[in-house]
Amino acid sequence: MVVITDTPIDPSTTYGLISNKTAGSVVLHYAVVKKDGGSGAPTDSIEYRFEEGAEEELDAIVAELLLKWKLEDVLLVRREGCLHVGDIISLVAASSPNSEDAFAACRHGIARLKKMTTVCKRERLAE
Amino acid sequence: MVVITDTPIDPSTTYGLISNKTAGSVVLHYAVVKKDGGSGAPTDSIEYRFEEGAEEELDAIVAELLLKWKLEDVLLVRREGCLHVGDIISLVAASSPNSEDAFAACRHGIARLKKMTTVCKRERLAE
Amino acid sequence: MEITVKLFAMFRVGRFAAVTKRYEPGATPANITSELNIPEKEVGIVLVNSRHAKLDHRLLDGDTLSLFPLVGGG
Amino acid sequence: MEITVKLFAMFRVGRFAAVTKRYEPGATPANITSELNIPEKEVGIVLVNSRHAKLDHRLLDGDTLSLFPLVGGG
Repeated sequence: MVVITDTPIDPSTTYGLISNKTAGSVVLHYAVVKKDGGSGAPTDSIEYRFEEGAEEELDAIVAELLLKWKLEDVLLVRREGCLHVGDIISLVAASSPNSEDAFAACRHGIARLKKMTTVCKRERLAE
Repeated sequence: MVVITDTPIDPSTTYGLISNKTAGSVVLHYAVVKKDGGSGAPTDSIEYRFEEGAEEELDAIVAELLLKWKLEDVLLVRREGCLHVGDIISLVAASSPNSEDAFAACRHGIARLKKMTTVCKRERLAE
Repeated sequence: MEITVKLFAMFRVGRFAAVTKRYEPGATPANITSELNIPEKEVGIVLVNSRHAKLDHRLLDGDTLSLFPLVGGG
Repeated sequence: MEITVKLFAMFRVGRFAAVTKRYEPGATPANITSELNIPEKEVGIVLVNSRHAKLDHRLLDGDTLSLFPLVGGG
């Protein structure tokens, strides 16, 4: 499943979105805006905008993970809009009969989200 | 934080239990009872009982993870009692400024939970 | 019923990227790949509304079907 | 206020595994390690109620303090 949302990602509902009828392992990774984004000055906010084709790009990532690893389900959620420190940027989740596959897929999913071509990211530093 | 509970682990509340003031990554792993536990016949239920010292053993695992990786927080939750297919057995969660550390700690935490000496596990196969 | 079909990678060659079309009630991804002359063994991943599905999945009105080849899924 | 102090691994040698004791309000893990003759540089991890804490953490009545050495944390 793939979601692009302009409302805050609510971690209380995410587990229920991943199917796990056969899976023994469910791995979730939340990326969160942190104060020190690595650019020297503290982060005030980050704005994410998605272009046309973003859902297709997310679908293609889901398909890539399903092809490469033994998974029951994959969930990709991305937040659009202006995010502040502590806000959830994205969620990558995978369910699998093996924790190894769930972890590997989840890590690869994060790497793929970072390389998306249909997202525009603008960081504002605190003064 | 460390929890041993005889009530179902509720995934809607877990994210809030992990502190992430400085963390950019929060990784959660749920272990779930699956139908095919690998013993040939389908699983009906698994019973988990914890002996005295189980909380100390979990504390020691938390300390081990905090020593080995750069983490802000670790959460270990284990369910006690008779669990059926689809029930959550355990949760290992870690928050870190780096997703690498959060993933590595989470994986090591799972391996350590499996080797706990203060837990008694009894599987019942379906007829 | 109306189904949106999205093709990815080499499946687009000589076909289309996305199209919305009427299908008979009860149509499956297998029916649609067959109509599109896509051999089943070339189908890598089937997504229905971005969720993992099988070729015999019963599609519903308004569903989006995405088809990815075995190689070069992106 | 009452604090339960748990020591792990080599910290137990010549001391104890767990003890519940009265401390002055506002006591910190640093005060307690000092009282127990544990050098701060030997302290690997401090947990208060199973949560990561620092040596200057202000303890509260009923807290459990767990102290792990730098080496052999288990």
